[in-house]
Amino acid sequence: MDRQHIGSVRPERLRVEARTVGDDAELVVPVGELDHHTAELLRAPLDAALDAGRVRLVVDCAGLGFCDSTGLNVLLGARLRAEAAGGAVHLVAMRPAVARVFRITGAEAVFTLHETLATALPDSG
Amino acid sequence: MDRQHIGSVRPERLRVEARTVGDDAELVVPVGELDHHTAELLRAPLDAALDAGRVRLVVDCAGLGFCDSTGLNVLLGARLRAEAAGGAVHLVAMRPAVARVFRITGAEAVFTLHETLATALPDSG
Amino acid sequence: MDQASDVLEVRTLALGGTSGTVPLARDFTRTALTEWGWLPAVGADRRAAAEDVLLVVSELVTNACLHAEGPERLQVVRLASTVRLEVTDRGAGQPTPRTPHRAGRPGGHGMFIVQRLCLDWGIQRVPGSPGKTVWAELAAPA
Amino acid sequence: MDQASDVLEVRTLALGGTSGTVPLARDFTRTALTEWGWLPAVGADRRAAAEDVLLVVSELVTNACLHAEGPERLQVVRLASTVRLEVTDRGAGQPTPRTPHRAGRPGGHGMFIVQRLCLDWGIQRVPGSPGKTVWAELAAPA
Ligand SMILES: Nc1ncnc2c1ncn2[C@@H]1O[C@H](COP(=O)(O)OP(=O)(O)O)[C@@H](O)[C@H]1O
Ligand SMILES: Nc1ncnc2c1ncn2[C@@H]1O[C@H](COP(=O)(O)OP(=O)(O)O)[C@@H](O)[C@H]1O
Repeated sequence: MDRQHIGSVRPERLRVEARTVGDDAELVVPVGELDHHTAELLRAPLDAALDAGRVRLVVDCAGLGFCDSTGLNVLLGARLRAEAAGGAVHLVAMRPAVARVFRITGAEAVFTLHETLATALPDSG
Repeated sequence: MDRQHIGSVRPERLRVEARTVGDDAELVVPVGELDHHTAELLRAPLDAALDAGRVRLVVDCAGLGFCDSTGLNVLLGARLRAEAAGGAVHLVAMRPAVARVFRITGAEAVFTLHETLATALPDSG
Repeated sequence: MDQASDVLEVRTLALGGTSGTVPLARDFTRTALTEWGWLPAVGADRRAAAEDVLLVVSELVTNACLHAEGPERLQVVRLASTVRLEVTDRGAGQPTPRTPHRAGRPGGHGMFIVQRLCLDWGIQRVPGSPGKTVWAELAAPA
Repeated sequence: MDQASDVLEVRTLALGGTSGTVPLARDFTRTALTEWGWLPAVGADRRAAAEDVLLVVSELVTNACLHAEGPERLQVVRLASTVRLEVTDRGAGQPTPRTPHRAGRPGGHGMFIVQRLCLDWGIQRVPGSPGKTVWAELAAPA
């Protein structure tokens, strides 16, 4: 047996999963509500991907039920870093309540929006 | 001032909202995860609607991220009561993970499935 | 809120000392909107009206956390054709929408959103006591 | 699990005494699947494979709550091409898929789902000690 892990869990209002796709893309999937109390859970994997040189950040928002300006700030921060490194932030399948925040602030203009994952992931996917 | 309400809240893994639509329909919207620990939160409004003679139960599943056999049992129980009273249970916009439970158990055959709310609500909506 | 007679109901949530105040404030407000028949919403416009209220609550309570030593109380006031949100905090200073608003950069979006979504907003202080109440009013769905 | 050498990792969650064990067990398993690269899933098939594991965990832990005086422990075992779930409970009796399975009626769906989604499942007992372990094994995504 290679590894042993005795663990515990704490339920969160936001869960975030992340995985590398191809050479330079990171798929990040936040599920739940993104706000002041959960923003770090999304910021950490985005920053880790950028630190590792993965500058195509694909955020699957299909499970994101809420996002306020704090969540927006996390994505805008990641976008500044990604673009400085020649990459971009792709937002996929936003629900209406979340899309509204991006629309009224004008932030939607600085992201690449997709309806489905298929167009957001790199071809090698 | 008519009413004063000093309150508190407890975060849940499932939130359920309900409202009457027209004469005999109830729109019920569960958001979150439906299982052993949250099933009563859905059963209560379904039973209350049936008790009040509203036998067209429209369950908007767009925000339902998880449902296991316990959740299925709640909906199957409501369906028996609704059909006995000449009504039905309409399930709207199920996500893939939830639709899968209904498909593998064969339960999908006893519900009326809809892609959007528009066709599920009564015309008066 | 010109006329006290407009007030149909006041709901009060104590926030001082609790953790996770921002989602708590949204949950509390969502429950109010549900009991007032705003939710579940039939139709996209009505749903957006409710979601706007939850978004403004989130912005005001977050600002109290970030800029004003924490929120003390949320009041959700039902008026004849509007809903009024009041967040009382313990801090000096006051919300000041940042100008210019820069869509592509982090920061300064909270009060921009409040201004965009609300009919009106403002600040109330009680002379001699610390802290303040930031209020915002949104239209009820037609 | 024919060969102990197949076992790549064992994760253990104590469940006795905690409340809300069913979602806890899913969260714990989801974290394991994430760290093993099953999640986030690229593509519908891979996502369904992960969701099946979470569904089976939910069914087994719920059965331990309903029929066996509560779950004591969940083990999630990573094997070369499968994942094995083991739920230890304190109760007598044993899971028995109800026959006939009736799609339209409440009850009897839990073990039907486990049978449908798993390569194999079974029960282990330690002679002389109460309770048992119900295990189920699912294929890893290709
Ligand atoms: N409750 C408050 N108390 C004191 N100052 C506040 C409060 N809310 C907002 N502010 C001030 O108004 C500014 C603008 O707020 P906002 O538009 O929400 O953007 P941000 O929080 O990103 O700075 C804040 O930077 C802060 O200086
Ligand atoms: N862990 C367990 N311990 C003892 N009996 C069990 C256990 N799990 C299931 N059973 C038995 O197997 C039956 C079938 O289980 P299941 O298919 O999950 O349906 P349900 O829980 O709806 O009865 C249960 O009614 C119960 O008698």
